[in-house]
Amino acid sequence: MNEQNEGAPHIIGPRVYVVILFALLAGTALTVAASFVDLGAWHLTPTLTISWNPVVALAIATSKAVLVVLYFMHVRYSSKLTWLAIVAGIFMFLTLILMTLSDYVSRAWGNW
Amino acid sequence: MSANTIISLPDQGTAGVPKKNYLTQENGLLSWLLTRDHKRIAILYLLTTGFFFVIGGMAAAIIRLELLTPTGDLVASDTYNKLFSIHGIIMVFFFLVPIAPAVLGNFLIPMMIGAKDVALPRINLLSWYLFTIGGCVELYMMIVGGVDTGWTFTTPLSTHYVNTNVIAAAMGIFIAGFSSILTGLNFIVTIHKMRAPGMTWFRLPLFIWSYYGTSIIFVLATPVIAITMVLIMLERVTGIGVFDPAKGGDPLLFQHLFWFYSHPAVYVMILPGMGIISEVISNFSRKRVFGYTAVAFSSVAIAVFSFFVWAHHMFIMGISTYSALVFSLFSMLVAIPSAIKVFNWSATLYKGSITFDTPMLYAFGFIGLFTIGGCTGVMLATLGVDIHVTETYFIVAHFHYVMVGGMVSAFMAGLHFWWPKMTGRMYPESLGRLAAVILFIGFNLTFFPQFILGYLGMPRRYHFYPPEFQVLNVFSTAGASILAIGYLLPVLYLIWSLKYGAIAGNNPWQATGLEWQTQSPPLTENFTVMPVMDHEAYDYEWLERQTLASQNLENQSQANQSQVRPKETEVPRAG
Amino acid sequence: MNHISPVIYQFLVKRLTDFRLFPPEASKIAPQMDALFFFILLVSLVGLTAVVLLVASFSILYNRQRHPVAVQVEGSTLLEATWTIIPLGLFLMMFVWGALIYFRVYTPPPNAMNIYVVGKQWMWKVEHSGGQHEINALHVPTGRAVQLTLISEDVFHSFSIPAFRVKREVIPGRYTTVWFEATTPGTYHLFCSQYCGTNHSQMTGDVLVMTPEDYRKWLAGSTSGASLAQNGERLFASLSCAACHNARPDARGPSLANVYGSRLTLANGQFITVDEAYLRQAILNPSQHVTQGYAPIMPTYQGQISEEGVIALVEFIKHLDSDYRIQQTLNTTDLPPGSEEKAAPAGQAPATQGRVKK
Amino acid sequence: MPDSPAMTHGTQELANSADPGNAANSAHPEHPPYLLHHFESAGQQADAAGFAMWLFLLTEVMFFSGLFTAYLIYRNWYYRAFVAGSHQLSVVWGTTNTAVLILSSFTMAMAVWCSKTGRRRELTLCLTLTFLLGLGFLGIKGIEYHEKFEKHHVPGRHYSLQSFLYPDSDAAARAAGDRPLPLDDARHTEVYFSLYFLMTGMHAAHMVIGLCILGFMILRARAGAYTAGHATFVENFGLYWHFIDIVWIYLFALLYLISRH
Repeated sequence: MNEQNEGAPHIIGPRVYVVILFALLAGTALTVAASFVDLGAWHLTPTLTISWNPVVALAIATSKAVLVVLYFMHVRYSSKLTWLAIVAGIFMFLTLILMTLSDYVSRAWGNW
Repeated sequence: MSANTIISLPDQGTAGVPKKNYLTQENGLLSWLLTRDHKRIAILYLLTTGFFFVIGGMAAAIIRLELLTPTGDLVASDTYNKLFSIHGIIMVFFFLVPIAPAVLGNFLIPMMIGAKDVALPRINLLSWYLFTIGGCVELYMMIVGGVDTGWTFTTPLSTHYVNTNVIAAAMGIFIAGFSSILTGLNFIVTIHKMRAPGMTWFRLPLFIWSYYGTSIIFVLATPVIAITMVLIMLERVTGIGVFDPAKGGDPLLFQHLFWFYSHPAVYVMILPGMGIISEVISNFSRKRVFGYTAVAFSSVAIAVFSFFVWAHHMFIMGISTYSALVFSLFSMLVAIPSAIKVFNWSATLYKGSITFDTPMLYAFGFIGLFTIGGCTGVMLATLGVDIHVTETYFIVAHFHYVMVGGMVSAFMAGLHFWWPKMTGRMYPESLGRLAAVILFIGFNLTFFPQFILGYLGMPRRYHFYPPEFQVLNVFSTAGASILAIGYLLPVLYLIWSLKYGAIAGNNPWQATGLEWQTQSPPLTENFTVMPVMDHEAYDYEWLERQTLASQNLENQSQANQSQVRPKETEVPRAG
Repeated sequence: MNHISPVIYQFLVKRLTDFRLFPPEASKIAPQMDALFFFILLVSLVGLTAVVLLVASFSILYNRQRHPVAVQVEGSTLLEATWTIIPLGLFLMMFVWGALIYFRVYTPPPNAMNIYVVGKQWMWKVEHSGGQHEINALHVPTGRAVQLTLISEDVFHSFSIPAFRVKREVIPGRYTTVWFEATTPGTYHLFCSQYCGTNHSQMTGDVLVMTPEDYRKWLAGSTSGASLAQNGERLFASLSCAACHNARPDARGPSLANVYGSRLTLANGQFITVDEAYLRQAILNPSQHVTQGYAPIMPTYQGQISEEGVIALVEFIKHLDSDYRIQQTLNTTDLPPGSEEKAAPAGQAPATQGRVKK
Repeated sequence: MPDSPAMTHGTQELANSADPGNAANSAHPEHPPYLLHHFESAGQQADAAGFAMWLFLLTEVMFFSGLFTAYLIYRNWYYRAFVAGSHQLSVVWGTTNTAVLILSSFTMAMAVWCSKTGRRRELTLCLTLTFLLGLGFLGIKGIEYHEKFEKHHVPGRHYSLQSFLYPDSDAAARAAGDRPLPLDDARHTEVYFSLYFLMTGMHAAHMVIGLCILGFMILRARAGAYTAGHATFVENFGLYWHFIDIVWIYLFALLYLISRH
């Protein structure tokens, strides 16, 4: 039951790290560049509009975070338990945010 | 290595508590303050939480005395508000939350899973220090004048309208919060990584399952109260406006963040109790818990679902009605695993062989009180009824039924059940039973009238109240004095038993858990030989077979003294 | 008896006379809520009895003397399913039933008469639209839906009338509403049930339910001179609101006639239905709620008008049904006192417009 | 630095489990000196420490999630104020800081690799570089904070609405082409700056704690503590450092880049 990945420790070498470093720097440049361009908005319904800029910014940030987690933090080669911990973290994070927002979004007093 | 190496018989014949045990291993104050032994840390927690219980209890006593009359005769309104705030803060954050996890969990989890210690012993000690420091900050807060926000710190009252020591109170909770986080983290790692060979997930005692659920809540919910307390402190100090409606902040956001922790925290206060009750009921009916898997999963289900229900504290507070629907539905769902547990405990008794020792009486009390608490919880989760009964004495009665009636009964059951393991001595049985009955009667007398008061509409935290509520309040106060005896009596006889109690032996209850297969009080390292789990949890037939086998072997070896004993039959005895 | 002990005497005689175990049902919703409560109570009692019976009978049948050796029973999926599904079904029933009542309590009917309540540490200020002010008291007639629009000036309070089974949090910075229809004349408790500071327990009052007849008399006898809407009109004029909201073709602000209840298109393309909460927000946070076609030039009035002032303005705008009235305010900055119809039945929404129009 | 006690000590424990000085004094070949008495094997010990670190990061996620929730709500309520507020931040400094932090994450990852492969000198170098980059990040943050302080953009009694009511008087607002905000909108910029200081402040507090531990680690690394086959501590600290990096990646996108077009 003890998930032991010590038997064959997967050591990621510097080459991977350098690639990831440049990917992250490129991502940073991209996200800054994207913020200076108006990417428009998606008028879903008359009351709900999704503008693309924050979506793109968050998407880039998330892919950067995923790279860091997978390679710098070695999660790609980690045990299932580590994955479970991460998934639990993301899940609770989203629970707090989304369930709180469920209140704010559906309040009928006009701030949204 | 066969399992019977870890078996030892109740050696009632041999006189005295084993000389070498975790209590006597080292001496001196420093050996306690710097200990990394989970059992000693449990004892430290027992002493500190006991101390805070006395403080919280005294506040409660003055509150109940004050409520004897409808006008504020005993204390001023200001003092009254400080009293119930202190009662709430101390009892919730410094008694109920740590009591079961930190005392019984620390003592038992490593032993139950067959480990020498928790995974991170130094962190364990650190969390006791954080808890104590947090408690000292609260004591400081009380000395310099107390706080009068209630334990819920409602904004903007707490941030802009009171001038009592909110910052100290919040700081104490913040620090103690990290104690909870580290305890929970430690337990999860221990349960995952430190189990003895053969101890698969479904051989774990149900105690461990419920503590696992508790730990999940500790780890995931407590950080949110930490940041909320930081926000409260900063809002008071620097005047940022995150919760201040005057600056555009939303005070309801505070409620969301606060209850995101504080509702799951309620399950922190009851889940461990459920684990204790599972052990006790199984042991005193000599039966495996009915529907082991269902009970195990219901613990985890309660822990997970508890995160989706927090806004049921805010149904009338102006949250969106649609959102209230969602939260009410989830609140209904979280009641189901609790119902499953209650029915399974009842069914465990079926065809058992039941004895009515003190822990069992407390367990019965727990089932009754918890069922009442749970049913009234369903009333509160029902959107319509909640409007009328929330913020009244109904809710006060409800959560006291769950947390005090439920959790404290369960804790007392656990304390009595494992007292022989902790100290090596038995408590006086008849006094124990008497105390259990007094507690049950006193509790119901105190809090049942409050249900009626609540439905009549008496709001909570009222210093003055309309005179027609006096009769019920007098009943409640009278009950509280009986309840106080129910608390005081065990304290006295448990202390008495430390010196004069009968010698318990290793396994006075003939229980199956690994913690009983070692000497009492245990050695610092818990087991002399690494235990191996080769049977299911609560396998009383296994225990009987082992007992018989050991007896036979003992007889044999007594018959032919000259023969060398086979290795497997070695019984680890006190050093 | 009196000579034995005054305390005991008082306790026995005085307290036991008004001792009760169940609150009066004085509103239309109260019996409905009690029905649900008793249903849950019944289910709970059945459940509790079942558990107690099981535990007690097993304790008797299978105690150590009678049943020395336990028989191991592993568990039963069928039983687990039973006691999962039956409670689930019952809980869902309670959920649906409760939700129906919840929506009923918090959705005022359109014809309800509106009473404003301002909570502050530690008193309730009640404002009837006829201009009647009350402190820590609320007069309502029987047989009429009464909508309360609640707001707090400082901290959270909670407006609770146990006899009506209604309660609503009173929040700073936002209107909340609750409604009821009283059925039985009498005096009932009014509590603040959310802890709000030192004198929380003295923030109480009386709800006086009167027959419509008595209520009309009370209204006539306790008016302060000007109705809420008229006070609002005065404020409207003195704040020079009509400088922009003057309904002229070149006006800088939108016309406010008949705006209440209409569906507005905002500058950001969203739609919004104009209610009291919106009107309040539009006065205090105007740039958040700019009407389409207008520039965000309206200054905020936050910190300049009290909550009562906002209520008066809201009430004025609510009852504004023609541009003529606004243009009048340009000329008359003050109204001659005593010119309004006293004792107009407050809250009768259609009728009040007549009042404003003189 | 509200969570400093737990943080420092929390990581300390993981440090100590790798600390040869405190280990059981067993000379048995199966018992390396760093193995604590209650573990059966070094693998179990490393596993437990690693898992504990991940759980700790989980609590950190929840710690920040409260702030992110607040951010999300107020950003939607007071979008214009948030835009105007974010225009007061310097994208140049922000981007530089992001790059600095990513670089420090890279050197930290390299440090873990050095520790695992037993390169003592390179490990010390990598840790020192990480330390310097972290210090650089805080320095830049300090410059930015100072600027806010000068312009009275720190929420509280001295908060000034000047830059938002009269953007022409403010270089940053002029550069972004801001139009004057109405008073009620302008007031809500205080909410933005409250969140800005809270979020970056919490992040900076984590950095400071991290730097303290890093300093301690550099000393121990020079003594060869982490290159003798037991890299758990460096690894776990690496996880913490990368987590800080991830938080910043989001903070940068959310606070600096709200609307630049």
